[in-house]
Amino acid sequence: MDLETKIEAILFWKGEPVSVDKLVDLLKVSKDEINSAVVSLTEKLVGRGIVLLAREGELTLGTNPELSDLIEGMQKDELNKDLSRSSLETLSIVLYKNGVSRAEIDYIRGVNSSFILRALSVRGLVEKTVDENDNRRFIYKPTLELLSFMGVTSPKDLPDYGDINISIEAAAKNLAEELKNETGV
Amino acid sequence: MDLETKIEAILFWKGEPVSVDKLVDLLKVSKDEINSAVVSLTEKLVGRGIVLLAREGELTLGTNPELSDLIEGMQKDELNKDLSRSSLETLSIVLYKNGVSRAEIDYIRGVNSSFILRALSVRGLVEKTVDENDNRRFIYKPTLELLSFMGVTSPKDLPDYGDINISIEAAAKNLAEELKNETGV
Amino acid sequence: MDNEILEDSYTVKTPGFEGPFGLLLSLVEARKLFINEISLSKVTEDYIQYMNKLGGLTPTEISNFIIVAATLILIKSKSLLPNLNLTSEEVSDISKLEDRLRLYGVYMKLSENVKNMFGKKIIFAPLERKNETLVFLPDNQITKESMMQFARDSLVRVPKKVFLPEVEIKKVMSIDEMIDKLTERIQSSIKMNFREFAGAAETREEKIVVIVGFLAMLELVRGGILNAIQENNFEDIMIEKQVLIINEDFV
Repeated sequence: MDLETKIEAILFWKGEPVSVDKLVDLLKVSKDEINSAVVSLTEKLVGRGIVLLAREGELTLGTNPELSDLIEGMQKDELNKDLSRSSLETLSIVLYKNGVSRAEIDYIRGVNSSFILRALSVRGLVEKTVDENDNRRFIYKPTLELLSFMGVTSPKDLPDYGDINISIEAAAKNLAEELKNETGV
Repeated sequence: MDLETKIEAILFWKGEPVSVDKLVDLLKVSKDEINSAVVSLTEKLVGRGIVLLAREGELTLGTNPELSDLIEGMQKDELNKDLSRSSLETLSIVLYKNGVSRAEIDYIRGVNSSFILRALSVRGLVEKTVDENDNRRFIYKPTLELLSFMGVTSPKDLPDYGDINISIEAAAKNLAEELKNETGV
Repeated sequence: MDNEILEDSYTVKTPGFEGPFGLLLSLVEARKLFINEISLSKVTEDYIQYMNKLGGLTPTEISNFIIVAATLILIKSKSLLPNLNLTSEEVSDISKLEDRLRLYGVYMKLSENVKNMFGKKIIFAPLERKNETLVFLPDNQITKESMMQFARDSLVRVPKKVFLPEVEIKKVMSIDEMIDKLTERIQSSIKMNFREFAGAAETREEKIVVIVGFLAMLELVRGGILNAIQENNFEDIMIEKQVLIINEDFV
């Protein structure tokens, strides 16, 4: 059995997000091997009823977003699809930056975001993790739940995802300075 | 989307056997159409991590039987694993609140706890029951086995139960109100 | 050109903005302008008027609006009195505001995508599987004492209600001082440059009217600042809508 088949079986059996580390551990292969198997599994699933949702370090299976209406019709639980203005602003930043500190979110929004981030975290839409590059700070990332509500299997599939980075670079430079000055406060 | 894709999505989502009659009803097609879609779906799944199982007019998806060792090993692994800090914290709230909804736990912890509660219930540490006061929601309680493992007959026998219980009740109530208006419209 | 103050304000229909940038951006966009010093100087009055009308804000929220207002005031002052000397810090504040507003604008455009897509085509996770195996698998970490400790710890991390942080008060108070100094600078600049105002007496008077109007506007901002500070000088006055403090070490 090839790796992608095994990954598919494991994800199906679990029915909830599984970390890449866990797969490395279970399948005794390298991270790179997992990642390339993920690419081919994603391709194999095109046009199928199941899609593979992936973000950095975590995978899960879900139903094809094109069948949203069909499944929603069968679903008993009510879904909360409402987003307040501040939720929308904050989620957009978290999604398009795909990993962002609270200071950056505050800088972009011009208001304090700690309250809304907690609310979104309770709702399971964003997740706070330790920054891999600097373990003294935290970054907020989109959860697989958020991606599934957006109907995309990865943040990179969001419309305009590739285009934004250039326009943001200039401002990001200022931001870095600003944040440096404020850390003393 | 073709019929087999829809069937695959439904079976995946339900995670339990679905009768052909039910699919006829849901998808508004004839039994023959379902049956021929099932044949082609079965073929498509050859060599995949997931297989289609058909028995006595019922259909379900399962993991490829060739991978049963892998899945069993994983299951065992999981059950013998030490509980994480988050799991223990969640468990303590279930114990000290003695009958708590998932939302209440989420408010107190500031993160979504659904996967953790699922894992605790698979290990027989908590049980999910319908709330007697509101039958649309579930509440989580410690299992009797857990209580006797801890050497108490009721959560009320836990150290400082009265004190902590009141604080948790109050926190859950306050936070629920605070967050109610934030993420929605 | 300079009598923008006398013009009717552009109305922003609904409060479709969350913070100061949202307000500012909607004012600029309502006039179909690009973000630059000229457009920002044109919307300064509208911004300040809106700001003073906004009700139900916490002092922290008010201070966010005031901080942006301070930079707008600089931009406006410069446009009224081109020979007003700005410090290098003030110049950098202005360019930073422009950059931040553009950045905010970028994300607001992107937020349209999020708004259009959220909840429309959902990828559903499978339903919770029925418990296949009924087992009881405890863990030796579970004891009466540890559970008590975990429960207590989780309560410690519950967010607390807080007052406006002192930093914020200081920031706002420094803006109050800035307005003081700016008023002085503008007044002396008028005296010094009175004769230099070009053109007929009529135009000259017009200019003075504009500047006097602007000084009155500064007083309005000061009023808002006083409100924000007063509410925080007394510790027993709680922030109306309690703000949660999130301890970054946990959550």
